[in-house]
Amino acid sequence: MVHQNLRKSKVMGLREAIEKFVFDGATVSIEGFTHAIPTAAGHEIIRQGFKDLTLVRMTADIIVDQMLAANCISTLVSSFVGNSSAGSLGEIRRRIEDADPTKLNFKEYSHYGMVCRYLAGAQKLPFYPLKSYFGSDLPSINDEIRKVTSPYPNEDGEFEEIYVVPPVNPDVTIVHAQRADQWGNIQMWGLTGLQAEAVFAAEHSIVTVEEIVSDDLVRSDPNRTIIPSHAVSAVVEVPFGAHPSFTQGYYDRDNNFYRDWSAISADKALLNEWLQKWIFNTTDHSEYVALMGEANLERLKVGDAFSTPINYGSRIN
Amino acid sequence: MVHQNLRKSKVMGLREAIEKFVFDGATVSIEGFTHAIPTAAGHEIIRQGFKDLTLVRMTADIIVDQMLAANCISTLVSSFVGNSSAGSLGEIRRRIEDADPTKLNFKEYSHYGMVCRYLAGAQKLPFYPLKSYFGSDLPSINDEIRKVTSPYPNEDGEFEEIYVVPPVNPDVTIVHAQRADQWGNIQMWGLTGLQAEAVFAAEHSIVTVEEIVSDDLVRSDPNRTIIPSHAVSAVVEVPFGAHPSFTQGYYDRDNNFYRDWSAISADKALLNEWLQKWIFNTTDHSEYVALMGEANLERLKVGDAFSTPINYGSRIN
Amino acid sequence: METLNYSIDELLTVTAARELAGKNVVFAGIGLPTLAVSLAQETTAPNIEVIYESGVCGAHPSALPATIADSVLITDSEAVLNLASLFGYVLQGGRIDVGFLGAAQIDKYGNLNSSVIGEWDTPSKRLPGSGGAHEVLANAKETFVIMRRHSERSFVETVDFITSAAPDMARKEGGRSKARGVTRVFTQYGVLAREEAGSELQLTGIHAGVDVETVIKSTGWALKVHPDLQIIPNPSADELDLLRTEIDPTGMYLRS
Amino acid sequence: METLNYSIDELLTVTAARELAGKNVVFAGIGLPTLAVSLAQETTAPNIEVIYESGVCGAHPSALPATIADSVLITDSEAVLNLASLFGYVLQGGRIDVGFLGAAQIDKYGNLNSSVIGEWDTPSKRLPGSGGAHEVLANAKETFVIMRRHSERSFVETVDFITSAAPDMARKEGGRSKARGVTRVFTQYGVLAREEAGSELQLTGIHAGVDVETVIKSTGWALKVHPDLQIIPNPSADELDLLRTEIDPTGMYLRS
Repeated sequence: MVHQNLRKSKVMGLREAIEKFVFDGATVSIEGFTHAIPTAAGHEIIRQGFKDLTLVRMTADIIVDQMLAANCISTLVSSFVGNSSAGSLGEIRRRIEDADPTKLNFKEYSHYGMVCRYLAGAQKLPFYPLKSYFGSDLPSINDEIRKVTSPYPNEDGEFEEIYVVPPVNPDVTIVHAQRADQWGNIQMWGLTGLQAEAVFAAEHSIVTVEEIVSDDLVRSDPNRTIIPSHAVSAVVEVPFGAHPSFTQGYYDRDNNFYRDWSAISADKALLNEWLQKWIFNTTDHSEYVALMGEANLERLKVGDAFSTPINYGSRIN
Repeated sequence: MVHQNLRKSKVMGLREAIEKFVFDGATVSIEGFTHAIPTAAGHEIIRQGFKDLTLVRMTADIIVDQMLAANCISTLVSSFVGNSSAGSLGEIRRRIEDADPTKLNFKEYSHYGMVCRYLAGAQKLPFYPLKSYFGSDLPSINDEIRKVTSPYPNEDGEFEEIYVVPPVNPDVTIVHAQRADQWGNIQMWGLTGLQAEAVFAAEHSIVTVEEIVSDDLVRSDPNRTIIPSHAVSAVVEVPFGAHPSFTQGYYDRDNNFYRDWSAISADKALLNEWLQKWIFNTTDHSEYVALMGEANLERLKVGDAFSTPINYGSRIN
Repeated sequence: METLNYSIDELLTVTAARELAGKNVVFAGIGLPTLAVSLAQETTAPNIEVIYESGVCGAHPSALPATIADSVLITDSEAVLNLASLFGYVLQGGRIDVGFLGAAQIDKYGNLNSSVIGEWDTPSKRLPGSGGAHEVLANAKETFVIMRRHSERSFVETVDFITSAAPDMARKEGGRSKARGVTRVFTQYGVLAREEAGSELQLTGIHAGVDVETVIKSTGWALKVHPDLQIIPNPSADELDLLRTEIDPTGMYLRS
Repeated sequence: METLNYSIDELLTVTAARELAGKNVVFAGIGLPTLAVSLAQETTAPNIEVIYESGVCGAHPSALPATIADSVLITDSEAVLNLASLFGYVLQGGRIDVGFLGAAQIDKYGNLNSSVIGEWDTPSKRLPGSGGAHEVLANAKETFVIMRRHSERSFVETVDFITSAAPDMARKEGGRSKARGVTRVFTQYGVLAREEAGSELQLTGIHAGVDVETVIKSTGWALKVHPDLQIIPNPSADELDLLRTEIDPTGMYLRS
């Protein structure tokens, strides 16, 4: 139809998208809860040398350690600072334990506190209530965690207090998914985390995907779309864009890489060598993937396990 | 595996499920936002003659008009009282406009106010904030709509007020879906409304489905499960259980029925005849469906529009 | 040049479609709003993503929908959201450019009544109530209202019940809505408009052959007429052709 | 009868699995908790629906998962929830019977520290932090803790930082958690237990050959010994066989 031809595509290159929506001092959310972490986008931020970012990420893992080492981040907002079960993060620990080279400004929450900050942000609420934090030391080290009193009496007739967290509204949120159409309808399966909330909370959003696919493929299964076109600023095709994390149905998690990172990040020299070789000496993620080599890509391959089609139905009467 | 054999099935008959979880004076939520309305379950409540129910339902439509006419309901909590675009509801209007036969106790909200009541209920929160109601007359006729003050200053440095609604925690929530496995993992597509929130908010839940399917079918697509087993008390196979509303991919909406209802419900005698013929004179929903007749079922048939399978992947290394 | 025949509904649809020029995210109801959006997509606003209260985003129905939840709106659509996301992230999140609403009563600031005629607890007529209308007016950047019968009974000095509050009214109570509220009202006589909350709806356009006095007499408040009142151009042959042959070929909503 | 050889990890897993008897909804971590749940499903608790923080409900992995988000946990599972639903509806909604946690430090009331050793702003060692641990302890009906190294450094009078607060502590501040908090702690020496919040964790069971004095010396608070202290029955041949041949055949977690 006519308007399909005139409608604006949201497809961009990664360099262009990062250039356009990230800026020094910006609040940037990079989400993906152990699944589909948009590592390639983080690397492009390092390549372009952005500074003084406030990075918002529930699980501050390898990509955060790398962006810290590259001096992109001045403030970290997070609820977990660790290399999953595989070890620890050298750069983050040096900055927190030894202020080496400088002290990290760290706003610490619990996981659900972070989820609620995104929920408040997506719903444009001034705060979001949660039943956490009573008795914990977290409110004593984070004055953004506050209380309100319920206007409804509880079963004992008391107007009880509850903790709340403030909204987070990133200047840009970056997430990764399996596929999208050219209009930016994002389809994802497996662990969907809080990607939708992080995108809706943001002023702009960049979504990297394994594949840009046809309108027909997306529209054959509209319930698979977790983020609709209107919430997406740029959609970028970046195969293997989540390595060393995984993309369900496309490639598996590179557990060797996670294990190796503890040793690399423990040694500043090794860490800088790594940044040089894998990020600064590559012009884009396709060169990073080439550098990984066939054997590694082969090792991360997954087999098939297809969903059974469901019927949306069509009008015949 | 061993435990699969010992695990308890949640499959029940509709009569048994309604008997077990509904009781006089109970707060009952019947949800389904124009799609997949659990009509058959509502009819079974009428057959069993439960009284003084507080019925919670966003769109109070034909099923509510029928349950009111059968004197099951003493209080209605809703945000829309109308027969969609097809006309009006005689019984509800008589009770509100003329207190005929008695005045209906009506707690009125807007749609999002109802959604937020379910969100608070599902999250066991004392209240849920929303940006609605300023300037509206709704708070003046519903004292459950109250305000709290944000503990965070806004851009003008003010601690602004925001309206909140209280949680709703039904004794039982009833919804309808396309399919489930015997453990009560509920799979749904098309409009999913707030079925999950309504179920999680409730003490018990009954889910009627078009089909009980194999574990393998459900597990071939876990993202299709909108309500996990542990939140479901009973799962009941009830083909055409949503008529006159529709079930995406199974049968279409019976627009004739909606149109006819305005005239039927406008006349008490006709309405009572209808209840007699379709509910009291049928022992269960299969007899109701038989009464509909082949021609009607044929009229509501839909064609095929299958989703394209997606790959969840399997470990090969 | 020959004059074309068209119905009031065709006239309203064409007028609304023209006002959608350049809009991107539109929250539509069934009937004329859906037709106006379809016409705009073909003419003035190719980027429109149409959103329905039921949760459908980017609908591409194979037939005209009978309700906002019609199965044809879901099949072949771009996305389906649950209600918590639709109302919380899309509507309250401020993503809607234009919302379409109807109402039983409207006042000069665009406060809308869709709840009751008379007192709320003893109404002479009970209407459906808010549904999502309250949230649309409170959160959409601006709201278009279609009133097919412009009369003193529907265009009133004071509505019987404020179901959906104009931002003007919300701010008086301390609300901080950034919405512009009702900016356009389409009637059989023409268009009432305002650009921002705080100002009155004025008569800015009339359809060919309409007498301004008739419009004023049919309005329950002292209707102001905009200094450069426009005569709205008649539907063009192209617009009518798209409506009749492509958008509503069976005349489901546009009986001539 | 011949005495069987088994590792500490096998002993801990078997002991935990027995304590899961009759439970239905269990929130598990990777490693021993996952193995304990699998063993319980085969023996004492066939109805267990295992839930992971990543959002997986009813996992049926084709291989032992390396992380709580391992792709093998998703494929062939019964449901996958997003984090707002998992934390909001399932955890805070009070649907979890038993949550499994670990920690760097625990006190006699089951307050847990997984944040820092030393002061929060100048720690001698920065640990990962809460993750979802705070919410598990606050919302699960009860919480089981696995501490593979029972020592004065981990079983302390006062934790350096309360990451996850015992309901005892939460109520002092006005919290109204209905959770029972930590009810079982599994260590290489035996089991510390309590039934309700408000009481101290006591030594209720020791593994065969363990000297009570050793346990008391290895605990940083004056550990109370339960009047009828039990000697925990050794893992049975069946339990070990299930672990070694069916549940962890490659010895991924249970290196003997």
